[in-house]
Amino acid sequence: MDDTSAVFPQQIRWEDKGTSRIPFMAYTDADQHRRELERLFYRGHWCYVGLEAEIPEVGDFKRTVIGERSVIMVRDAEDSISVVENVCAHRGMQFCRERHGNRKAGGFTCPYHQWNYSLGGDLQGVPFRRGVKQDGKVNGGMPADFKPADHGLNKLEVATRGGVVFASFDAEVESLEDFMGPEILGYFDRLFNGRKLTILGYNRQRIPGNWKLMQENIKDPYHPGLLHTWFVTFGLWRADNKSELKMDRHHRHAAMISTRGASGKADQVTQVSSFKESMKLNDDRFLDIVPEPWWRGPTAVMMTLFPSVIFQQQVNSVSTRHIQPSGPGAFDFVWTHFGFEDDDDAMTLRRLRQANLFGPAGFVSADDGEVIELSQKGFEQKPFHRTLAELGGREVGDTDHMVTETLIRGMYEYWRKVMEA
Amino acid sequence: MDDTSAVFPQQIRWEDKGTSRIPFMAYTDADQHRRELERLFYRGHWCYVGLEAEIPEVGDFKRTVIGERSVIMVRDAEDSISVVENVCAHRGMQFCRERHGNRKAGGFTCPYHQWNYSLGGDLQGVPFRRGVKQDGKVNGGMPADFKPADHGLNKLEVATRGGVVFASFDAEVESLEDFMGPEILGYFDRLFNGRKLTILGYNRQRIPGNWKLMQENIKDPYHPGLLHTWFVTFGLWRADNKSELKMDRHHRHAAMISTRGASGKADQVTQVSSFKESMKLNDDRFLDIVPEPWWRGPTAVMMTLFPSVIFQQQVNSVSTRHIQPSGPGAFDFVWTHFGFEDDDDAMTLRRLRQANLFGPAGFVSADDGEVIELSQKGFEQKPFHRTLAELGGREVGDTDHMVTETLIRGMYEYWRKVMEA
Amino acid sequence: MDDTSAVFPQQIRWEDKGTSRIPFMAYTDADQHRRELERLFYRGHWCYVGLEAEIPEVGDFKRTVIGERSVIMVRDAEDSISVVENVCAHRGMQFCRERHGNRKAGGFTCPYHQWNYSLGGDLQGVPFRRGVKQDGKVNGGMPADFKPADHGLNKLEVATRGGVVFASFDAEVESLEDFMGPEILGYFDRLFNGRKLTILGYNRQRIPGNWKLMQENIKDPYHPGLLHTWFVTFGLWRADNKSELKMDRHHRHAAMISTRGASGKADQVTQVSSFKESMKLNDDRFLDIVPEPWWRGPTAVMMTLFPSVIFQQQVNSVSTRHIQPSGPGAFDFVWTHFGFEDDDDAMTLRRLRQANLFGPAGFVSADDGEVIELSQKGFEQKPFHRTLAELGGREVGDTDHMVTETLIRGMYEYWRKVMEA
Amino acid sequence: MNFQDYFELTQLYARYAQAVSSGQWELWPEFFTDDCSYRLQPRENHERGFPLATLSFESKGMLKDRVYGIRETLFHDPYYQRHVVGTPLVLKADADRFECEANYAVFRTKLSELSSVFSVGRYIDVVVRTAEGLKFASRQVIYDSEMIPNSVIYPL
Amino acid sequence: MNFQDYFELTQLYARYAQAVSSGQWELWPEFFTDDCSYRLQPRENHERGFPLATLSFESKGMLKDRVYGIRETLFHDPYYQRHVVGTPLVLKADADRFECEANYAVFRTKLSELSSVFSVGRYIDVVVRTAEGLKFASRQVIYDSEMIPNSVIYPL
Amino acid sequence: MNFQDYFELTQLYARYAQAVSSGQWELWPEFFTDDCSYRLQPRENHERGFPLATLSFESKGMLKDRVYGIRETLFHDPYYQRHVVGTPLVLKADADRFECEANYAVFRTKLSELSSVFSVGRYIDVVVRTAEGLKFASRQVIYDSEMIPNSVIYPL
Ligand code: FES
Ligand code: FES
Ligand code: FES
Ligand SMILES: [Fe+3]
Ligand SMILES: [Fe+3]
Ligand SMILES: [Fe+3]
Repeated sequence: MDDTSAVFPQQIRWEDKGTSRIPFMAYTDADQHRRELERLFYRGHWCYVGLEAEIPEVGDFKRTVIGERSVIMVRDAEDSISVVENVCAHRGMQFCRERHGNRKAGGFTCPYHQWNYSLGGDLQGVPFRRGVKQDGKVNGGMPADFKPADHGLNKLEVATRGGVVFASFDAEVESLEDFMGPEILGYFDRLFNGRKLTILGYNRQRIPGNWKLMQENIKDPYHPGLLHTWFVTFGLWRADNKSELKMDRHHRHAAMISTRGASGKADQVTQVSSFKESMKLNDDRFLDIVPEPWWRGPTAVMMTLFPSVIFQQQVNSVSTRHIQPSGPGAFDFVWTHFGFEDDDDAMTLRRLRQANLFGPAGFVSADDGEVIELSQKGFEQKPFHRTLAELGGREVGDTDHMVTETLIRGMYEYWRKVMEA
Repeated sequence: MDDTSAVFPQQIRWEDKGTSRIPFMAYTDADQHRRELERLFYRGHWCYVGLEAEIPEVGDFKRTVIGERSVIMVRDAEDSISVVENVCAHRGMQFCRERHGNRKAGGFTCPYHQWNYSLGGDLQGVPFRRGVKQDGKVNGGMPADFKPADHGLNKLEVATRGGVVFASFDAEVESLEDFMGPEILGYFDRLFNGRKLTILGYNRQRIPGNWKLMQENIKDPYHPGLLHTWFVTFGLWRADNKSELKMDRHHRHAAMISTRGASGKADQVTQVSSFKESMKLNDDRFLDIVPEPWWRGPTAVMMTLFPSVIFQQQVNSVSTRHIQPSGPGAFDFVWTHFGFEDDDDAMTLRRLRQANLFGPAGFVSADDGEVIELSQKGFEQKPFHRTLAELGGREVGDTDHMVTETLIRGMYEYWRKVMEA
Repeated sequence: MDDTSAVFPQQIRWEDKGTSRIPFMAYTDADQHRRELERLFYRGHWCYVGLEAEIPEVGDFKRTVIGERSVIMVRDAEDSISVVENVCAHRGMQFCRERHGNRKAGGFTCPYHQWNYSLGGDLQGVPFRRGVKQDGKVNGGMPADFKPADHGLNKLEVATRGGVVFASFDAEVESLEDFMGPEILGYFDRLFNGRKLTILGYNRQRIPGNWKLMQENIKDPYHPGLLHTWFVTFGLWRADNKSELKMDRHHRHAAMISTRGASGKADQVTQVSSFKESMKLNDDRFLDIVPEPWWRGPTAVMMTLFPSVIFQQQVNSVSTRHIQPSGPGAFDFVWTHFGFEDDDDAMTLRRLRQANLFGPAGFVSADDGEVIELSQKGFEQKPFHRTLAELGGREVGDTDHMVTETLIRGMYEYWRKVMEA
Repeated sequence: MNFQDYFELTQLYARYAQAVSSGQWELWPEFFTDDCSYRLQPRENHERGFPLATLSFESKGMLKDRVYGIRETLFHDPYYQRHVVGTPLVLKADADRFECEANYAVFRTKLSELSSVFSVGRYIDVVVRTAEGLKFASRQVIYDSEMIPNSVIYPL
Repeated sequence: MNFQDYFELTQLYARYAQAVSSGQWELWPEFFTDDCSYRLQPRENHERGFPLATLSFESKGMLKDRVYGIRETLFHDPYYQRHVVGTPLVLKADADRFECEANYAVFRTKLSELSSVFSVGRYIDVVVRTAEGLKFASRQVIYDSEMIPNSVIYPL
Repeated sequence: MNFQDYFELTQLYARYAQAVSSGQWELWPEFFTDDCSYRLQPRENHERGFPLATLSFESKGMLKDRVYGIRETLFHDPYYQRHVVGTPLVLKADADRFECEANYAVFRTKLSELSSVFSVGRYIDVVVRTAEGLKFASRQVIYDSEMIPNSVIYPL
């Protein structure tokens, strides 16, 4: 269209050097989305693929996604974890269709022409590679210079820590620890402190909004008190909560750490209009909260690991939330709820009950998906416009309170650095 | 693709300076569609948003669309009508979800962070604007230089006449009266002569064709006699009907004025092969037509107000038809049937019965949607081709008959002027 | 996006001059797809439209598709076959909606304004062409210089042979016989040897993969033994089958000719791991195969006529398979099963029983659709990559065996020649 | 409610669903009494109290006129429709009169296309016993499907 | 099984389908016993033996809390939903207790949008006779619909 | 028709719908008599009198061969399917033989995808009483769904 367009700009435009006013086009442009996939998901970053507990036995695999590329996380013959791209080296078929299973016997075989790969992705079988002998003559086969070693599956870099598995398409990617940075790593280790994890199950939702909006949502520490009335009413969010916000040095990752105010009735300390005096639970087992020693203080720590995952601890409910983009306007959001090997039945039941608060139907999560969908709608109708993320100023930095959008500004500071390079 | 393409041209191409041969690409190209939104819907034009009767009380609102942008028509505290864009000034959420309701108490509140706006769109509440005092320290809040006045909702220009509400994103738009021009205004005032309107209800359809095809359909005065057999059979369309076609000076708007021939049996005067001799109604209450004084002659006046609305008077059935584009290949078509405050029950029943002829299932309207869908299919399969709208010549001008496509040529004369500027 | 993109290249890139490594972008790019439509379907090629037996009587028509353009195959007044484009010359409506029928009476009429065309596509009626006389004055009508002869339907070139009908938008297209070339023509005439055909019925499926993948699938002679276990188990595919692969001189068309090995139990001669020893049919009427004299040896001949059709003879099951693209990522695949006038009831029943093996649910065809869908998924996730079609070397040529992907390389040799011109 | 009545009622609903999925539109008016009411109305108008219906017929004659329109005058792109209807909820059962409701889903299939959801909603019915068996004295089709996919030609 | 029981059972299913399609969410808890179990669970978790449910309620009180949440605290884009449910398959029938299963399809319609398939799956139920008629002692909603279209707000 | 027969008939339909939605394909042939006929045919062929069916089986053995094919030889992208079937319309009822029709909708859900309409159409059945209860002597599945979404692997 014409370059003079005021409503539909050709190029994304920032008002200033800062990132407190985010152009709506950061969420809507298709070419830019592909660039995000390449620079944020496929290069220079570790992306979440799953939990070791999902593939306990040799040969166990789980099919998942990095960005928009299908990959397989598998426990290989050496009992270590490999991640391979789910694309056959022969003629490109996305050969693995089950989403989980065991391939100890026989490794991976592509159904189209039965090329066979080891669990680690090495090509180990090519039918008719040396042709077929018929009437004393050898027909067909692969060229003499065909080297199976050159035609394995695409093998990703893999890093595991505390039972969590990350992978990267980028052979040059820094170490997982450097990627997280010491601050974030500390909170990561708090949650994944080496105990064996137990899988409680999955929830899956497709949210029709840009994937970054979910990162923002969890980097937006004060919306719970405003959007999620239940949090307030339950005293899970109170204005006198002790709170801290911490980031890695790139400001791409963050941790929201909060500790419930010890004293006072919620309605005395909340300043939030969303508080509903009248509300009483008919059955308060939703809120049977029991502190756990490993918390070491904080009752809730929400970690955003850029770009692909969120780690949730909300009182007794712990889960990973996997972000799987699907174009600029949608992403799949996969929840894996888990527990720990030493949980007793009561604790497991507790985690499962509190799970009612979260996920695609959760009392305090369903509406996050809704506001994301509606934010995307707003962006699409006037792409020339921008958001205003200036609560707590226009700067970026750690804070000891929640009344700020600094984490969002931090994320876009990093985003601009990478995307404008 | 390559520039030498014969089947899929890079650019729209007109055969000549005229507009009797409209390139199929006028209906199919996505970039051009965005330019249409900007130049025809968002700049320099008044677009239909609704009827005052839809929001009689202070605080009443109706959510609707201009082009592809969500807006809210609301009766504000001063009992006058405001139209604001449905995008929150904070982080862009399309905050209003109900399609109608009343917000007298509290104005509009965005659920995400509870920014609150007056009915007129002024920002009047920002949670934590001044931060939160904790342990004697003030945390967060908006920057000191934050001016709520700069962050209200986007307010549109509004014009109302005869109970009909129009709005424009363009502060420089001419007056509604100049926009319509005297001729069209006359017919507009004939229908909306100051009487209070009563809402009878809505019909909504999504038509998979370019939005301009609906304007063409109503600027195509002779197709009813050919496509809509019922019109002919009912004597609603007869070759001896007195007919006039009138346009504004830009040739963008038009009125089709027709008066049923007084005498003769339909089959004597019709020359239309579509006439079905055999047809008899089993129940002719569909056609219980009673002339109304305000008609002042014409039994049917169809007005096309470019680009967004059609005003229908077909004997006793009156409605507005709102055109809401959705990409180059589809549009939503919203019918609001109404009556007048002084209608007695018999007249209301009459309008409702005649409504069977119109709308998404109407005896003489359902097929308009069908031919539009199939025209779009034709355009998409050979974008290098063009239509032939030469009935009544290749010129543009008012006529005293219906045997012409002059109104279509007129609309594209205007379209070229604006789009090629 | 940025030109330095490694994952999402701007342009398709081949590794070398050969065609043994096909870039995934050959299957995914939208602009290139339009160029394929223009250069492969609309110019220089004969495309399949149907069988004469589908329109036995004068006025019989069948609506079908060439590339992505709707056309009508009709038996005209002279009892010869015409093919016209299904787009009205007036204002472009895709006027013909029935998929089959008879228009002997009245020819084709577009419902919108009743322009009427002869079966051959000549414009023969335009309502109000000369205007309407009213009060002694003639109103409207088409311009004096309007020539109906200039405004007929778009008439395609037509060629029929052996009861099969082809058409082309290209007036300069070579003869059908030259288009096929002598080798392919021979096998074509073997199947369509002049006997009257009888239509047994249709199957229709939409396959979410690039249309070329279906050509490849039938040019891939060794996958049946690997993917289609039943073929092997049934002895329909055996490693000792006599087999030949033949192409036209452009290497765009091909024939896969195979003759079942006379002796030995399948499991002795097959070298295919997909063979399932255990398998026994509970009801072997699926495999009641009776050789037919016209086979003259081969038990199966699969012909790929580029770009639009596949002709199947698998033992007693004969069908045409029509490829109808729908964007780069999908195509409709229409199966027409037929028989011959001299079939007795037993043979007809046999063909119908064997039809269980083929089509969208067929024991040995359903999985072809599946692997095509999953190949497309693989291509889309890493467009910078390429396939490896090097079985039987990197050259192109006819063979006397099936252990090769030479036909695929041949097709892309031709594709590059045409697409890179 | 006795079995015989229940059986006849469920069969009436099943037969209607078959008839309007069959393409034999002539069958449709015969499910109704002469002075029947048939209304196709958006849920919005129904719940907001607006009288407008998308189609509003007040006699079997009007239904026959509709069938004639479908057959003879209403140009349209032909399609298949398929009704899947839930068990009728019997709200009131007299000897010869039943008030029922049922949820329905109608799927549309155009030639050479995939099937899609066309209309979903609720029937609000009054069924009466006549010499020719059970008939609809009134059938209101209140549809959720806000945006009609272009047009409704055939009876729902 | 006698007709009266069968009739009441089918009417229970039909009434539930109407209620959860009506927008009157208050009706929903009344279909259950006080100590009922209601679980909305993906087929994956169900078949793989994972205990997690999308929603898992253990009492009528929890259902009422859910209704309150829908009404008062859960912000969402409003939508219509429409349940079309197959005939219940009666697996076990005692005098006052029935074990049943039924397939369901739920369609969602947002304002000014087309209708679409929202959730399909299976009900696994225990129905008991109470003073107020048949009620669900347990209703498991096991859904095929892998990917939830954003969120589930209203009861399925 | 008496209640017992009607009950058994509706349960047969319900049980079939459950079975073919369960993934336990082995259950499927057991709904049929040994010399049954099962045909999956496009409405077009059915109405135009073309004999071709998408699948045409002439014995329970063939159904078992199909199940074997699904399990062992037919590569496919796995999916869930869910049948929602309307009340059977009983066209003819003898003591031990029933001619029925029913409309159906089948929904497909692929792993990590939304659910979608897979196939809609009509069952045309002959049901007979056997020692093992009611069975299908013949089941014709006549589908409206013109364009099959790639392929049909599991029984409809
Ligand atoms: S594509 Fe995988 S083996 Fe051929
Ligand atoms: S987006 Fe509206 S208040 Fe934050
Ligand atoms: S478009 Fe065909 S007659 Fe006008
Ligand atoms: Fe939240
Ligand atoms: Fe019209
Ligand atoms: Fe194959």
